[in-house]
Amino acid sequence: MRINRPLAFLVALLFTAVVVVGAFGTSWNTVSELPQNPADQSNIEGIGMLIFTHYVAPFEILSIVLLASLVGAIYMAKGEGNK
Amino acid sequence: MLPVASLLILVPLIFAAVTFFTKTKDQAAGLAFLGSLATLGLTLDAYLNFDSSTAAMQFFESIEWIPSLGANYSVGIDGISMPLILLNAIVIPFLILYSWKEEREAPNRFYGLILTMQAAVIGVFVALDFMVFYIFWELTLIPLFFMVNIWGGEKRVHASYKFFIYTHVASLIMLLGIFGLFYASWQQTGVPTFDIRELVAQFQFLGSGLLRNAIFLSIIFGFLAKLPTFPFHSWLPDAYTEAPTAGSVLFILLKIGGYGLFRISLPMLPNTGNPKLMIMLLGFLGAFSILYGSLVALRQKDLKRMIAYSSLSHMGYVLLGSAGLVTLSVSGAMFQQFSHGLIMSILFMSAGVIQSSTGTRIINNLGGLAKKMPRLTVIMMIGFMASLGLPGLTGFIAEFLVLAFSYVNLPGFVLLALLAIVITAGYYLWAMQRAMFGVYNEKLGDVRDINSLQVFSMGVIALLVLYFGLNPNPVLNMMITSSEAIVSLAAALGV
Amino acid sequence: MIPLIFYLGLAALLFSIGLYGVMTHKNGIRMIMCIELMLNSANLNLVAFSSYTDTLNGQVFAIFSIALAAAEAAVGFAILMAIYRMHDKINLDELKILRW
Amino acid sequence: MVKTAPEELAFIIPLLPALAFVITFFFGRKMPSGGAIVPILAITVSFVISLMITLRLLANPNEVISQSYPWFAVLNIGILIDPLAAVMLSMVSFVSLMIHIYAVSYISGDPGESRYFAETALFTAAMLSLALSDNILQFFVSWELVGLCSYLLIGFWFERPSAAAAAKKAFLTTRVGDVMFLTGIIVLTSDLLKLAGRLSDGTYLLRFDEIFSYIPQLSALQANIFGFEISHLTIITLLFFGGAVGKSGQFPLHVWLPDAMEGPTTVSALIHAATMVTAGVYLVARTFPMFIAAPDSLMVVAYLGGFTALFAGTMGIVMNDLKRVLAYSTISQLGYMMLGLGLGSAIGIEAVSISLFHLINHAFFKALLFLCAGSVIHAVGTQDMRELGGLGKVMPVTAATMTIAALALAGFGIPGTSIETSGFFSKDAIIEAAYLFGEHSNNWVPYLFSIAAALLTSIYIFRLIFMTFTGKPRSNYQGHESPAIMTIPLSILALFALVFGGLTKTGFTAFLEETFANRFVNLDIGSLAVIGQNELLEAAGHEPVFVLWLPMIVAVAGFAIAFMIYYLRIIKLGPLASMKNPIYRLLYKRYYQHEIYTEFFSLGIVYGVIAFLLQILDVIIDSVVEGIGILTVGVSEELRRVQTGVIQTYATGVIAGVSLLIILVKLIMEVL
Repeated sequence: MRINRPLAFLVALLFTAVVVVGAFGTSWNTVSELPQNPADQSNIEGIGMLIFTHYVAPFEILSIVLLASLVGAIYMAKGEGNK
Repeated sequence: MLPVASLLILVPLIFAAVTFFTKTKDQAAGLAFLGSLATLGLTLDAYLNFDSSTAAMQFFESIEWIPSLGANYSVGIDGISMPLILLNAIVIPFLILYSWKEEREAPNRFYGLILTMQAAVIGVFVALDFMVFYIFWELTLIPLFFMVNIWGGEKRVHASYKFFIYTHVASLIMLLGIFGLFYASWQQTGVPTFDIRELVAQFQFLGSGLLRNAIFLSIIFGFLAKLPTFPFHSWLPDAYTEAPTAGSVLFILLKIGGYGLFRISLPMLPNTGNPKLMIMLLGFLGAFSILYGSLVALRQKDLKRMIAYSSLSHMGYVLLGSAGLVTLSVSGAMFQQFSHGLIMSILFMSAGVIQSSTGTRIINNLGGLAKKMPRLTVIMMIGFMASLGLPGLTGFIAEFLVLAFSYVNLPGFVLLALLAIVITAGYYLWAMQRAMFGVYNEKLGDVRDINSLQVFSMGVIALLVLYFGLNPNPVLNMMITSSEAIVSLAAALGV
Repeated sequence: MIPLIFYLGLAALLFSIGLYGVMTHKNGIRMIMCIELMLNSANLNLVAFSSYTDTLNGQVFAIFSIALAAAEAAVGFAILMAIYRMHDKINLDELKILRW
Repeated sequence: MVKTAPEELAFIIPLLPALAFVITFFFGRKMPSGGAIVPILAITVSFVISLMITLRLLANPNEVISQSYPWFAVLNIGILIDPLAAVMLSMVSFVSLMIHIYAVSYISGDPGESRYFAETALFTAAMLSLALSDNILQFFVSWELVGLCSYLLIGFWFERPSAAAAAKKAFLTTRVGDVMFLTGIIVLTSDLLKLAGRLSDGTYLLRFDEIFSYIPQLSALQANIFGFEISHLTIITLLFFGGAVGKSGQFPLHVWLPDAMEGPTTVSALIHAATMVTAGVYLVARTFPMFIAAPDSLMVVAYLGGFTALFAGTMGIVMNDLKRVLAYSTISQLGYMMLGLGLGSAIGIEAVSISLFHLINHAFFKALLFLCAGSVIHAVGTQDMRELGGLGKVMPVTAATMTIAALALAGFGIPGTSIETSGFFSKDAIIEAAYLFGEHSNNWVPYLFSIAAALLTSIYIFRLIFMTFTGKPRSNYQGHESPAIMTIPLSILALFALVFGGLTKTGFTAFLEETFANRFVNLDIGSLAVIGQNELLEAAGHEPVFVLWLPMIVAVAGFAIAFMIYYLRIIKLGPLASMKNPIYRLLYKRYYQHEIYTEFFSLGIVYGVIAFLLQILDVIIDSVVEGIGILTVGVSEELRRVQTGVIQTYATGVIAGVSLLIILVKLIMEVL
């Protein structure tokens, strides 16, 4: 089946329009001013705290997933011929 | 006291389940016969304890089922349902007796399905909750579908699918109407309920006339297709003709369309947006079905097909009488349902016998059967005469009540229907003359008369046709009581 | 200060570009690349909202999703490689073994 | 011995023959001569009771028997024996009894013997129930049942295709009339329902007294049909008369009656001469108060009756089949009876009595004629008059009785003396009434019809007599006189045909005029006639002498013509009576009614066109349904191709769908 590029372009454009219009049309409930901490510009510490406290279980699961995919990817990429 | 209404569903269902596991034909038929006898006993018990002087619901039971939706398992019997239950309970045992000696595959399933069908149809008749009603309503499709599909004639697969899909689609539209009614009433009262009587009573308070019309029409569409009536009848000739004899009789006993008309549609009718228009519509469909069915039957060459169209013609009386909206015309319509069940059972059984003994149903290929099958001829003659409305048999009472009292409101349509009476006589007598009278057609070989079980079963039904034709009161009185309640509702609204 | 909507617009644009790529390309590797693009536009959104609501959850999620994207890319490329080895093909629509 | 009042026995009259039917039907085959004895005994008892009741009524006409029991809904079954019913009951049971006795010999040896007696017993029961019904519905029920018996008995030899076809034709043709009758009842019912308003308990809607009490209101109801203002009463009575037309073989629904001769001759005598075919006359007589109160209805009755009398006579003179001649004669005489009733618009209640008088007399002599014909057929084996001849020597009793019957039919008698046959009194009474009517309203058409028909009557019946009994046999046959069991009923009937009219002439009329003035219904016919705009004659007119003599002269003239042509054979008909003569052909082909009714109308229009078109419509409807199915399958077959398996297409589709859906939802939200 041939791919209809103009149609794909149109659909992509349509989608963009929908999303952008939607994004513009929504009144986002955001903070009025970005928090500024001149002393420490980075928030790495905060992220690290979150990952290892609140999100520790997903983190651990993610590590297992990564490991599994790593093993799987290596196994498949290695192929059967190189046994 | 026994919970009769529930038992009427449960007993045939249990016997059906056991019948499925039997091994031989005699076991299956015997067990099924026992089950149907038990049902008949229960029905007679209910009938004898029935008070026909009140239109109120009797033998009422209700158990909470899905409280959040307001659906209950509630069943009961009144004057609309009692005669139809009686009809079912009476005919099924004789149907089983009639078909006992026939050879067929998988008799256990055959008889099991008959009983399942009985349970489902009685379930529809006793249900007082739309959920229960609809479940049994759809359950009736299954045994009939298999009846036609497994034991039917040549074009059985096509006929069974046509029947199934057609009436199922109609049922879905009806379901849509039921949901519409349910939600509209929920919005109105804030309490969800599926109770039939409650919802029907709520109907008048609902929103706009347009909405009420839509709900009414979509619900009645399911009933009209099941009844059936012109122009929603095209599943009927195929299904009736292709079904085995027992299947055809089960189709005849499937009186749920007309029942729904009386139970649900008629009380709603006066509250629709344009009641006059609806009455005209129903009256026209009824009267035209009568005429149409008889004229098309006139041209049929297949005996069973002819009877099928004649059945369509008879169903027109049910609709015409309902649209008449006079107490006696509505009771006439109810009586027509009852009488039609008995009469058509005889006719389909006769046609079945003719087919199995001569191998053909084409009227012109028959001839002179009266000589070889005198007993069949007598019974068939009673059936034919009853069907063409001979006084003294049930058909006349129903037709007279419908015609005479519908005339009060719908004179034009009644005159239209009257034209059909001569034509009805025409095709029956033509069939009688060609098939039974005249010189015996030697090509048919040696045919034997009906066996004694068949004589007994058909004879008893024929006697009932005669009995209720002479004395309709045992069932007619309760019908009059019930239809008075329906009509007084309409009269109160000045329709 | 850059308004939030700019980030969202950029993300939408990125996503659409990825989408267009997925819709037009047959080459498996290119498609995976385009999917990565779409994924990252989502990450962009996550981070943007996270910043503009003064919570860190979104950014943590972005990190998770980057990690998952890595896993997914690894597996995806591995599958493609296996397929390429078996069939000598990389055009996805020519692979019919799982189609009706 | 306890003396029971006759009214307590009244219900037995129809019940016993019905019981006899059941017994004979189930056990007749095991009894000698098909169980004939059972119905004979039953009918004898019925006859005795009827006679007792009649005699009691004669002594005191006010002692009508009226009993009603609820049947279903607001309708009832009941017994009403007033003078009209009493006369009818006695006649029916008597004639039926005679014919049953005769049939024992006639039908013996036939394999369907017991079936025959069962069916005639059922017929008698239904006919008796018809005669004594006290409401129009029971009347209709019995009316249909006698029709059923007629159907069964015409088709008694069902193996003969012609008999089966004739039976069907009889049922269907009368059914047309029956539907009109039913329509009349339906219109009446709904009118009464409207007039009565809410029904109180214990009223029986369709009882005759109830109906009659609403006559003025019914007459006041007007309907507009094609721009004509017509009283409901007129519509109802005309519809009733439509039923009578079918049952009593009046034009144009008379076509079944000659064909009905396919049945056994006894059946023709019982059903198609004496009893059932007179039911239509009885219906009009029974509802006479309605007819007289309805403008124009009686006029229609009179015209159609007179026309039928003449019309059937013309066909009677060319038929060669013994029984067909008699059949046409029956139609013609029924026409006289209808004419007599129709003259009620001038002579009032007297019309009922002269008409019924003719009905009773006709029953005797026509049953006799048929039984004699049966005797001939039984002996000879053919009924084609062209093959008969000279039977008078072989069958003297039959010949003598038949001649008596013929004289009665032709109405021989000398006015003013007592040398008169039954037919003379009744038929001449009708002709005289027609004269009075003509004088009264200056409308001589009925009179002319009746006189012309009298001439034809005389010609055809003596043609029959001469062709059958005189001259030389025209084919080889072995004739013999019938056994005593057949000739005894013949002789009894002959006696009645000869003297019944003379014996009862004055009493009969007076008796019947009491019908509508007793404790059951008490109507003033005169005032009803005013409602119907019918002017009644003040008193019986003084007819000129020639009016009294004219029928007799005409009858003698007819006799003379027949005598010259068929006995002396001095007038040769030759080409006149051949198919080349268009008039003869028209008559012989019976005015092409078969072609018009059966082939053109029934087969052509109804079966060929209307039913055919509807069948096509049925196929169309069915194709639409099947078409929807095929369409669904076809569309899904096409839609299946959307499932390409190319992931890029899916992606495009999904995204486009989502985008459009969002827009759609947004739009709907905006609108609502």
